[in-house]
Amino acid sequence: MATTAATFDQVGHASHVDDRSFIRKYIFSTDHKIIGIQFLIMSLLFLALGGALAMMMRWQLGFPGRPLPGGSVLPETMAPGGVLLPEFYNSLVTMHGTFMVFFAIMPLLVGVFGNFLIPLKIGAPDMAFPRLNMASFWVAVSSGIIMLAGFLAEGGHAGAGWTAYAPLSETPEYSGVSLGQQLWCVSLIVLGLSSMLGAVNYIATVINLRAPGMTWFRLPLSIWALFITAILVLLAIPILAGGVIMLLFDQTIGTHFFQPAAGGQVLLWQHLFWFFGHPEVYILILPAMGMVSDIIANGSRKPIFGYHSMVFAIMGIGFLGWIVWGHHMFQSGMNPTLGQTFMISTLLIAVPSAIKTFNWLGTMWRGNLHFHVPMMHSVAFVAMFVIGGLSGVFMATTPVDIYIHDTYFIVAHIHYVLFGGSLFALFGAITYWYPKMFGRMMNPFWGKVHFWLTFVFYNLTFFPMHQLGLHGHMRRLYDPTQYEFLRALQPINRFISISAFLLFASQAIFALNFILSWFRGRKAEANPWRDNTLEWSVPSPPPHGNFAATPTVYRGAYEYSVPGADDDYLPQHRRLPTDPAPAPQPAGH
Amino acid sequence: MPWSWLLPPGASTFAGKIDFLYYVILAVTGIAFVVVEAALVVFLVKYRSRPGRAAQYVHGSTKAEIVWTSVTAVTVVVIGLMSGPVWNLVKGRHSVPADAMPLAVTASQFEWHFTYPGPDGRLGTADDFTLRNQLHVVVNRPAVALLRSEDVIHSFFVPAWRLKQDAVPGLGIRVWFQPTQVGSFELGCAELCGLGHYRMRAQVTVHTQEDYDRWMAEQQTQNVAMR
Amino acid sequence: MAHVAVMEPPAAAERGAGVYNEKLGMWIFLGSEVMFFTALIGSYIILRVGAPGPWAPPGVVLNIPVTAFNTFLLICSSVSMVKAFASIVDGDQQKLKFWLLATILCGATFVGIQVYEYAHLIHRGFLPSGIREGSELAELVARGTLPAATAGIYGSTFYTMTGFHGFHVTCGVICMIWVFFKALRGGYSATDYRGVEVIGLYWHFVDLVWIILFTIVYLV
Amino acid sequence: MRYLWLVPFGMVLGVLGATGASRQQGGSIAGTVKFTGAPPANPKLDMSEEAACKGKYSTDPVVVVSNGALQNVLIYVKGGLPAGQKYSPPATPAVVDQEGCLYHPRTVAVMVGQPLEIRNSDPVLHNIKVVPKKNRGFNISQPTKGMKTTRTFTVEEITIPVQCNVHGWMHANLAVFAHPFFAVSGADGTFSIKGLPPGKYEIEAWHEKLGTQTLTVTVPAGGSATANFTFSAKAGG
Repeated sequence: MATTAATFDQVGHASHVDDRSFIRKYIFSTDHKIIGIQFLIMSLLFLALGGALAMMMRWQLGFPGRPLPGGSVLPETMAPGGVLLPEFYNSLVTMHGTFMVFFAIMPLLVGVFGNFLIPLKIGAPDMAFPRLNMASFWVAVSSGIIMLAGFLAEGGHAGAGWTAYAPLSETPEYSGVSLGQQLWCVSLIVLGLSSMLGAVNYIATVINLRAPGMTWFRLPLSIWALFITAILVLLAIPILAGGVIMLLFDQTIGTHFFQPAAGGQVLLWQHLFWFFGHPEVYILILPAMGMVSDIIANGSRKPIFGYHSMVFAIMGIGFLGWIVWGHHMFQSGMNPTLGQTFMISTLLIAVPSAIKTFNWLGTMWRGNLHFHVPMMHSVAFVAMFVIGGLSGVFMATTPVDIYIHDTYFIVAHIHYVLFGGSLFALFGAITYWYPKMFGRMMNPFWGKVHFWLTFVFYNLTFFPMHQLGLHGHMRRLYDPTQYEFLRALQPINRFISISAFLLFASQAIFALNFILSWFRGRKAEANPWRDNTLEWSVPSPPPHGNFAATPTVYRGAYEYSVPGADDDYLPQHRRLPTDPAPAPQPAGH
Repeated sequence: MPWSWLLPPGASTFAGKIDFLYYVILAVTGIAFVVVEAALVVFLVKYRSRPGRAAQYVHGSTKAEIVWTSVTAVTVVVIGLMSGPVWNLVKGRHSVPADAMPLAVTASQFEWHFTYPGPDGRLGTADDFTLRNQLHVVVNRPAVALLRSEDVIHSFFVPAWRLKQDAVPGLGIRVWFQPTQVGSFELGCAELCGLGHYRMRAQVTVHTQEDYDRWMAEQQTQNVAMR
Repeated sequence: MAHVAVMEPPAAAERGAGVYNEKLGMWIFLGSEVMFFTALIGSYIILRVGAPGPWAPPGVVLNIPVTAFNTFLLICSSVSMVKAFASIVDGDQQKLKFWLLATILCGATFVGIQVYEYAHLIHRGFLPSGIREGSELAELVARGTLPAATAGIYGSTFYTMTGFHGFHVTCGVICMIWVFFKALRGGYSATDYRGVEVIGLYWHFVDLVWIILFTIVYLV
Repeated sequence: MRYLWLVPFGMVLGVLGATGASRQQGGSIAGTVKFTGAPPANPKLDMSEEAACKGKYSTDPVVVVSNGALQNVLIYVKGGLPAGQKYSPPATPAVVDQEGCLYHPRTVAVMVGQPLEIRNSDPVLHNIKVVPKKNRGFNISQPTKGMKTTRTFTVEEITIPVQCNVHGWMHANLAVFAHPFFAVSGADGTFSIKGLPPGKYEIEAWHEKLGTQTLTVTVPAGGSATANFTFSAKAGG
């Protein structure tokens, strides 16, 4: 039955009755779409938690030593009388970074959209290994629970930064933290297992399960980005696991990997961490770039500009990510000659980044721009990524990095890439694929209100951090007013804090829009954005098994505004009279 | 002033060179920023959807790809080539001047200990003495500090000198500097080192040579009294 | 005909890796494993090259003959794994069961000898934290046969690397027992031997890692 | 009926008397710790970089001698107590105050389970780092003036160093006892240990720099014994 099915727009509904029990359908589901939604809910909760931790930090920085409003509910080991303790502040710094990187942005990009989009966009009924996929999610949940449990640990949660630099991280005598840091290590090892299972799945699925006609260079850029990302996850996460295992063993069974007194090396941890950490940075941005490419082409009603260069730029970024880790360690005492090498390789990242930026501009050039909410977020992504990318040139340059390393300039940079970049892309992507996930549209009016408030307060929060850094404001300071030269900068700190509170408050609009649309949103048709890719050829939400019959693909993903076509989009699976007949498929399928 | 993109005044021989590089990059990235964001805004307005408007069906331009790839590559390589010598001057293993005054800096949670060579100008002799959180140096005279840490990683950071170097347990790292201005400056720890990180601050005093000699003599009498 | 197709790439697909999913998945997973052992072995090399003194001479702490025998066992198990695979490709159920059992026994003996080795080493005073004071090995340190400065990282790296390898072998043996039970029930045939082939890939990888570890940890 | 209000007090006293009977009725040990010879010079403190404490103290009070009396000596019953006897800890906390960037008192002792209250009277950050060998350690901060933290200990341990890393010179000595028979010599060198059942005891005096001395004393029923210690610059180290 498969051979003739794929020539009409709405590939039929699932032919079989879905008789799975509630638990098999929604809790221990092996359906990639349900797993994607499960990841979405989990990571949005962690995103909110990470944001709340940041608000507490900003309170202390804006109003040092004043009791946090409502902070008296916190136990005395965190904030006696509502005043945050320095050790708790350090835990906030650490856990904000840890939650945002490992439990919010990474699962949002890879766990949610990797799961949800890959099979749908390549025309597969599910992942190559659905049960491993389910395991991946529940392992991630247990990892999150272990990480949360650290807050209850005696001595407080891990407080050595999300980078957990040894020996501060592994020596309770120096940090006052013991169990918290050990739970942090265990949690990341468990999470690594989850990510690895996911990565194996994504890679195998993209390689083996593409629908007929879905050649490599017809893949949507989001799939290319997720595919390269999965390779980075696959190869980078075990490095982190190895390092964290050593860190954990140093704390628990008495090994000496990072203890110089017994022959260990302190910088070894940094090398391991950043050898993982820099590919990780691209894990956190590449899928965003891919999804933004899809949305911008759709919003511009125009083929993506320079598809092949975009693909090669993704590969280039993925490759360069492996040879630049030393730029995190310019001031660490590493051999200065290595510093020169890492500077050049780091600066070269500007090349694929520029290719991507100019191609997005090229896509919009002479387009027919529709500013739906996902498009607004995607345009903001481009605008903010430009700032984040350009500010990267400053610290890639070793001499300038001497001055701005470990200052708020770095904080500004990372947030322009991870918030201005990844998170804007995610808001766009969630709004874009929400109808496919839940069968309903998110409210566009409140979507736009949320976008503008976020865009304004986001910039008011993070842009002044550049100035703080340029005046030498160090990172991770509990109370900057201890320094005379920073006291003059306190008005900026206060301004940033107030902007941050407003930014955080604005996210309530998104949360409400997300929750209410689930029940009350306008019912979505199969293809509300008039997009070309395969997921829009099936109902919203797609049935279990996705496609009633395996679709056949005739062209790339970005055929918008084709001259002579009756509409301004031309889906990948629509067979035109000029297209060759689909290849006959073997029987038995 | 705090809101500006200008750097605060520098006070060492490195400051001018690093600041110059910073301004070069600021100019280059500033131009790139304005060009890209302006183009973006223009496109958003000019190509917004209106009745009767249709997008142009183009898939890209090899010429344009070559142009922006090579322009970017050349720019960053030039920036890299400009930076190399400055980096070598500050951090290169062989760039420490031979006549630099030796100092030993030991960082520990959450204090800086500065060991001075005493009047004989050499470390490791009987007239060495150590002060807590007070760094005294001579203007226009190079000094080289052997940076050590007793416990965790700290970072020696004097913003006015544009100098930063981590102090790593198990390593002795030589870092040199030559102040160009007399006065009082602040030294901070730039690497999270525990709950007292935010207070790991030291006072830097840059003396004229005469001033320094006088101060050194005072320290000697105090030291003798202590013994 | 469907039972033939399981050993082929998913038939509806665009040309992919040319192998069925499970085999492809195992290859990808082994890529991840390579990086994991790279982290451990790379750290060992960095620590050893940058060590604050000479490394312990081979054979003083570790018993090379016993481990050499253990290495031989593991190599044998790889051979028997190949035999098991070849048997099922020919459709020979009896030989498959025999060779799988041989592989399991070799692997389990390897783990057993390693556990015995650990117990013996700990008894002699070799711990992950270094040399225990007052132990048999501490006397060697006092006599200067064993360098004291690097004893700590020697123990750390030895136990971490061999321990994680042992963990992998254990996982392999458990999976192999599962495969064996499936083989007992006739779960494999000349047209579908996926489980045997996939576990075989893993087993050869673990064997290869051990040969590297044996060389750099015991012999050098 | 005028004194009826005394009844509850009497009841409380009765209960206290019953529980602490052996201690109330027991004997006591009292004595003086003396120092002979010229006391060693204490190290100078350089607090010039700490505005809050600058000028308050100029030396580190390691060996404090006034009129031949030695302060901050920990005296405790080392041997001779009935085996297996359990003592309940007092509810009143022992207090260590941080003032002028020094610990007051410098040597403090608590019973297992007795709260140790650490106060900060300085408008500046102190951290309290306690690294015991048998008990659970901690490293906590008190960033503002007036903060109080209370901790208890579970195992006898003599002694535990207490340290502030913000002010590297700040050291105190903490001792945790399983019994209540310990004291620290005051400014006049005197101490007393009360409530001991009659018997023969080994008494140890501990000083952080001058080392330990041991005496054996016999406490008569209901009576008191004397234990005088004399340290000199040469003893211990």
